[in-house]
Amino acid sequence: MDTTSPHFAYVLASYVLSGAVLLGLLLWTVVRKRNLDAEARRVLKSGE
Amino acid sequence: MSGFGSLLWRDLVLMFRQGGSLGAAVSFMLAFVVMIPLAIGPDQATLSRLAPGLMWLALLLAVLLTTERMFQQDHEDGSLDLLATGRLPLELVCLAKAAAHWLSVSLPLSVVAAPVGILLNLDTPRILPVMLAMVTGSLALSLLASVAGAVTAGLRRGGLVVPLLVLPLYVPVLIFGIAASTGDMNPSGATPALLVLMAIALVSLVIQPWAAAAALRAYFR
Amino acid sequence: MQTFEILANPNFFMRVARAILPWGWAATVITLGAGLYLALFTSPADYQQGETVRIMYVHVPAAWMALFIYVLMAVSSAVALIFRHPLADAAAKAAAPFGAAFCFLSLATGSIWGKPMWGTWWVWDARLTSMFVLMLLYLGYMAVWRAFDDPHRAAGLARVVALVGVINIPIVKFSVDWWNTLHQPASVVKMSGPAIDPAMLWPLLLMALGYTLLFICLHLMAIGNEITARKIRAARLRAVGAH
Amino acid sequence: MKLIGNALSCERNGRVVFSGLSFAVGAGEYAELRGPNGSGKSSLLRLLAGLVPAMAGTVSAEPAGDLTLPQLSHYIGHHDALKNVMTVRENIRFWAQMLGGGEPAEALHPFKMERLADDPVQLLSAGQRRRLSLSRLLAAGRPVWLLDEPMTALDVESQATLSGIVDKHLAGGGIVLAAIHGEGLRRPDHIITLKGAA
Repeated sequence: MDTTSPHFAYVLASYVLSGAVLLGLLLWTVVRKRNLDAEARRVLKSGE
Repeated sequence: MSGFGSLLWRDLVLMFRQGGSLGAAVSFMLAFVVMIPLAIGPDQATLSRLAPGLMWLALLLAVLLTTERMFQQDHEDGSLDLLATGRLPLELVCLAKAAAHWLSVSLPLSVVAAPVGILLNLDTPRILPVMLAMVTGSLALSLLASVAGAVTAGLRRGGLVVPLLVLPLYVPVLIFGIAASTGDMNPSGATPALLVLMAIALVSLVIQPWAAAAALRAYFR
Repeated sequence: MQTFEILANPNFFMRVARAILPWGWAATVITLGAGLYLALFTSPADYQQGETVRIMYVHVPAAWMALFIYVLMAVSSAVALIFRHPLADAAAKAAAPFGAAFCFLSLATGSIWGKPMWGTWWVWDARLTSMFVLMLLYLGYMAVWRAFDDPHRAAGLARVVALVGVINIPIVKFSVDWWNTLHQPASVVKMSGPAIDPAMLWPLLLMALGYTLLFICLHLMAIGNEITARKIRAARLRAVGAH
Repeated sequence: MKLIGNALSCERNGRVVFSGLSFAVGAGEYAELRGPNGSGKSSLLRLLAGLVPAMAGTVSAEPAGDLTLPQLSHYIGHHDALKNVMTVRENIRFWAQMLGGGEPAEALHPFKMERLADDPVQLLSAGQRRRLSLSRLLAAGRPVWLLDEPMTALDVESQATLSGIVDKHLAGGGIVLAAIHGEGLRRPDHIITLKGAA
């Protein structure tokens, strides 16, 4: 991969964007999982 | 008169007595057409080249406007609950309502649209082919719209969801509708596109009763 | 039918998911790592496009995933419709945001790829246009879920939307391709060249496998989230009902 | 004609409304549904009318003719299913046709709705609309009547009329299930009690 080619920026941009979006999905899922688990512990403990 | 006929008749009576749907759709079409030269300039050549496409867009969006009201009133006043216990299966109830919408909104609109196209300098030899294509596609427009109408029957703010549900379904109708309208441009003429339009209408005829009835059943819980 | 019952039981599902996930993530990282290495370093540049062909390795898998996930949503909606399993609804609902994200990625990378090749950011090429309509289908599906407060009603309607949508995809694909040939007799350059030579095929397959594994892991977690959210809602309802 | 439900259970947006409910109502018998608000009386009636799928258990009408239970039953819910721009006669004739033919003119007689026959429904009062909605019971001959709080918005005279047509229907071998608040239509042969949320 020669990084001097004029189009290198486009290749880099597409990979960075893909990485960012996929990472975003991961973070969104994990954060949601943590919040829901915490809330579940609170609601299910007091509820029962 | 069989259940299907009486439901169709009642819906037509309601549509004309309450007014609204057809009137609203036609006025929207006129408003839409007036905007176009204001937006893209009054140059006759451009307008006449774009006229078929723009008139099809006007037709699609006008029919889209009336989608929300197809099942909403019957859902709110409890008629749907009763129709579900009637002799006529729910699938045919949905078909009757789509047929009523077609006869009272889509069909008249598809006939009116081409002459209104004259405002966009639609050249006269093309008026009939455009009208023929629109009439052929109009049944599919009502059938597909009624599926979205059923999905949003119980939604106060259904207006936001309807375009998202209906427009992807209208993409094939639009593509072949315009191809059938501008038969003189492509080598094979208008007939193949017209035939595909009819095929789309038949596919919609198969999908609509099942899909709309399944959607309405979700509201009964 | 009995095995199906067990599979659909949420708690069993959570245990299975917890067992699979570590292996899943390991496989994902390995596959994506290898895929990226091959894609960026060892695979050859294209004689025509030069380096920009490497965008294909993120563009094509994303497009495949966008389509695969929508079909998966339709299949689980059909399962929910026929066997009435709430887990199938949760699976379809959980998959939608990922499908939409892959669809967006495919559009974005396609547009980035188009700039050097066609000189503009967006070209109404047949594939990109169909992908755009698929994006609308995703947004419509998610909008239906968001439009209702009662999840049972939303589930019943989302099933119909997914199934009608999946029927619409081939029809849209056919009509857009036909429309494309009508207006652009010979498309200037095919997206991925005449035939893919093996050196390019391996990174593409590895990246596709990596994306699939990534989706599976995310989807398992997302279904877990839906189940937890459902439990919380049920507990709240019971608390309200008890007074 | 016998209406049998065994081990019926029903849930409504995530909450089990009732479970393990069994009952049998024979021809000419009147069953009353009792229970606090939200205990599922309406859900049970809607379940029998085929509008709500049962989570478990079955309900059937013996002998099982070719018509399903929903097609054998009149469901009178809280909504009156009337169209304002159509006249009283048009509304009742429409429902007669849809629910399988009876004589619409005759249906208007018991609740003294004939003189309003040609007025659009939008001019009617709440009580008159309720009486027209109940007239549907006579617009089409259906053996099973599912009445959800039929007495609301009815004056004393109409309540008597309603009791009268229920008695006549039961005498003719029909079945009536009613969700009632306060005083009932008549002495029930069966009482189906629905406890509050489990």
